[in-house]
Amino acid sequence: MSRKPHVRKQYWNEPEMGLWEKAYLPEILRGLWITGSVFLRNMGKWMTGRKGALTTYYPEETRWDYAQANRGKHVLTRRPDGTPQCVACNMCATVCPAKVIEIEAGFDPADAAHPKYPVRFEIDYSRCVFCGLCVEACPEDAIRMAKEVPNLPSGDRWNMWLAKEELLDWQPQSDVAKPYPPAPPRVPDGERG
Amino acid sequence: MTDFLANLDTLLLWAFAGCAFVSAALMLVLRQPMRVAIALVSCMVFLGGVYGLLGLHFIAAFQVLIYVGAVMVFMVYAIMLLDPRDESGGEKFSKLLWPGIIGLSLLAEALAVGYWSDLPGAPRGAAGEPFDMVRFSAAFLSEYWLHFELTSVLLLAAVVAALAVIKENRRHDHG
Amino acid sequence: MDKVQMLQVLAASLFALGLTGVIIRRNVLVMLMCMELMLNGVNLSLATFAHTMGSAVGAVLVFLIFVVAAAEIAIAIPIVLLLVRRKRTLDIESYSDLKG
Amino acid sequence: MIADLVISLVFIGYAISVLMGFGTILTWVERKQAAVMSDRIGANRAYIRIPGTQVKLVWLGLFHGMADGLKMLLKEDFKPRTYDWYAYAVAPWVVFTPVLLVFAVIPFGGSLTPARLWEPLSAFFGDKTWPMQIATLDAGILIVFAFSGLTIIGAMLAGWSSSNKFSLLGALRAGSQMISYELVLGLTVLGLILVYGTVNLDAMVRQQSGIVLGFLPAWGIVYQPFAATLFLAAAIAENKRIPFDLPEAESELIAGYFTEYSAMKMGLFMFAEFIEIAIIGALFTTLFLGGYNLPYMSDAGFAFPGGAAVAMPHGAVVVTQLGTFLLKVFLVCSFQILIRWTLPRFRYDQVLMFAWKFMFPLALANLCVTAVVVWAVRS
Repeated sequence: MSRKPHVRKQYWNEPEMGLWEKAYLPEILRGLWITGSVFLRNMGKWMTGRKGALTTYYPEETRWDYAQANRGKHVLTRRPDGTPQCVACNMCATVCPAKVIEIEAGFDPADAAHPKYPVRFEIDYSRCVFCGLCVEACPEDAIRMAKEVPNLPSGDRWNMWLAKEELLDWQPQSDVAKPYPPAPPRVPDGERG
Repeated sequence: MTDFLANLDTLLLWAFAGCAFVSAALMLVLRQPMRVAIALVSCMVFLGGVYGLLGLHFIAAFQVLIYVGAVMVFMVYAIMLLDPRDESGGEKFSKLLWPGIIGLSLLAEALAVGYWSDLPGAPRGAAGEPFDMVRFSAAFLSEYWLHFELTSVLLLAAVVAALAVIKENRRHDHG
Repeated sequence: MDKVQMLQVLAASLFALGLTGVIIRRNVLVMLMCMELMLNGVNLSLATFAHTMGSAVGAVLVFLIFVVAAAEIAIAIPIVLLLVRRKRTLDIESYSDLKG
Repeated sequence: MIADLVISLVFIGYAISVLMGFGTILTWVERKQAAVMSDRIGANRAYIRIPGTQVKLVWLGLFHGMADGLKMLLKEDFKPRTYDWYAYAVAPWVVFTPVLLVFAVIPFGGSLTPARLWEPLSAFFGDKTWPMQIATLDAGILIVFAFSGLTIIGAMLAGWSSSNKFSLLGALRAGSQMISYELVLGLTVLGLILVYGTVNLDAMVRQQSGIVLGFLPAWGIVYQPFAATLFLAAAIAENKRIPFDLPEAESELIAGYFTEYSAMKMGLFMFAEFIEIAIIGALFTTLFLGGYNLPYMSDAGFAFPGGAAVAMPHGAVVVTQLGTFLLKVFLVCSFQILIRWTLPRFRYDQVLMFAWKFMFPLALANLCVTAVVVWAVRS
């Protein structure tokens, strides 16, 4: 039972410590000086009524500088007449890795161009992973992600289900990405050949 | 109330002494070494309390410091490392159980009776004043310097011997 | 019973209990602990006398015993480790190689 | 006799409430200070609502300590299938109790004469004066070391009885680390004992009340700045906090020797750790920062070097001394937390190497130099 004595591995970038670092105390004092001065600076800010922190006091206070590309919350886009652009094809629900989208389709015979529409469109934000795959999958550009975050903090987990009404808060009047043709004139059923 | 307070020292002394005795007795009957160690630790702490009540505060402090803080920690280490759980199936007592118990109860009785009858009860007059740390240390280093030196030599010898034994251990490891 | 007498009886009984433990227990570590108990009994007796007589002799001896105990344990534990390494047991009765 | 008992009970009540208060507040201070140091806001959600109204008392989240305690009390007390349930149950108390007991020998104020505090009290207390300390023992500082020895046993029992490899490793580490650093701690204090010529903490504090060199307060840190640094480092290591928190290093050992503990048993370990921060603060204050002494202040009031003097009544002196002590302790605690959030963790071999090859010789050298200087000055 012979054991090799333990030899610590030598790395190519082994740090070289000078006498100053080896004496421990000066370097420790330098570190303490850095953290202590940050502490005193922030403390001074708090004492004089300013905010001594970079973070936000979240639900009451949200950041204003979210990045443009931030995937914060979903919005359902609308047509100029106010109806949702979604055609209830279920592609977003299919591609969703967390399976949080629930769509119930309805049939509207009056709208000949888009007879299928969502009766119910709900997202469970307690499980959503904010991956944005639903936006990629949508053929109609009906779902997008805005940079603002949803107002989720709550004492009740059912408040984390957002329904169609809350999601439909974005109505483009003129969207260069998708010029809308004027809606076709409505024709009564009997007059169609 | 005043009566009770005047006797509080004595009451506590008796309580500590009783607890120390009980823990010492438990050491004989407990099976697991770790519980024996706990019993011994509590016995030592109670004895420390007894010393404290006698006014020998520094002896009490050293009792807990050396016995519990050093000796028993070492003992607990050994118990932890040796993992003596394998002996749970074995017998707790050796073959000498009955002779040991009978002989030693006789010894204890003889000692107790001896102390009971012969010992002078109260402290002898003025000599019974409690002595403090300063007086003790001065005496230790001036009058009893030989003991002091012997103690340090003994400690040195112990350190050397322990190192020798550990070296023996190492040799077995690698050999 | 006077308090000094009581303490002396306690000291004697601690010593006796320790001795009993050394004789009747089989586990080496428990035997070592019982030896510590014997030393404790002696300590108590010495400390009581130091208290009664008001002299430093008893206390000096108590200190000597503290050191002896520390030294003893520092040597005894490595020896026990050596023994256990050989026989893989703490049972004292398996260490009877020298018996005729 | 009964007056003694009453005074003792008052002191004990004060000491326990101070320690418990520190233990509770420090859990919040630690989080809040860490947050301020790293540009965050920190714990601020716990509140108490005044019953019947919608008024919520948030007070910067000061109630987080209470919320923590309540949570620990109400959690499930999970028991692992352990080999030795007795050691498992008794270990938290073996860790917790000695930490509280240490405060008994620390003087937290000067002397108290109830008769001078309020006239009618003299009917009961007479003219007696009590030092503000629970137990005035001639062993003093030795008691502190004795009790920290008990804490080692508790930590090792906890780790061993949990039947968990991580706990066992943590216990081994805790045991060797605490023994090593207790030695250094003792050696650093020896120099101070040489300077003051006593081990009685109250006498030590009384000797720190004067002025040296005309302007410096005669605090221990002036006589022994080196020992003060070593003492603080060794004490933090003794308390197993960052940068010496190897026994409970989360990234390698989960929580070390109290991995298997839950609910209030785990709470006792945490509470003991936080109270020990306060105890270290109190010890450091007592040994090196002059205890309850303010510069230029005596039992009669302030006497500034220019000749100006401010006489103070006894009550004001007592309150000032108590407040001074608490403030100093709090500052030292805050400094320990500053250290905890600044320095990275050592490697385990480095911890022991640091104790035996770096701090131990330094403490020994400090002791020798002190002894020579004291001998030269005295003779």
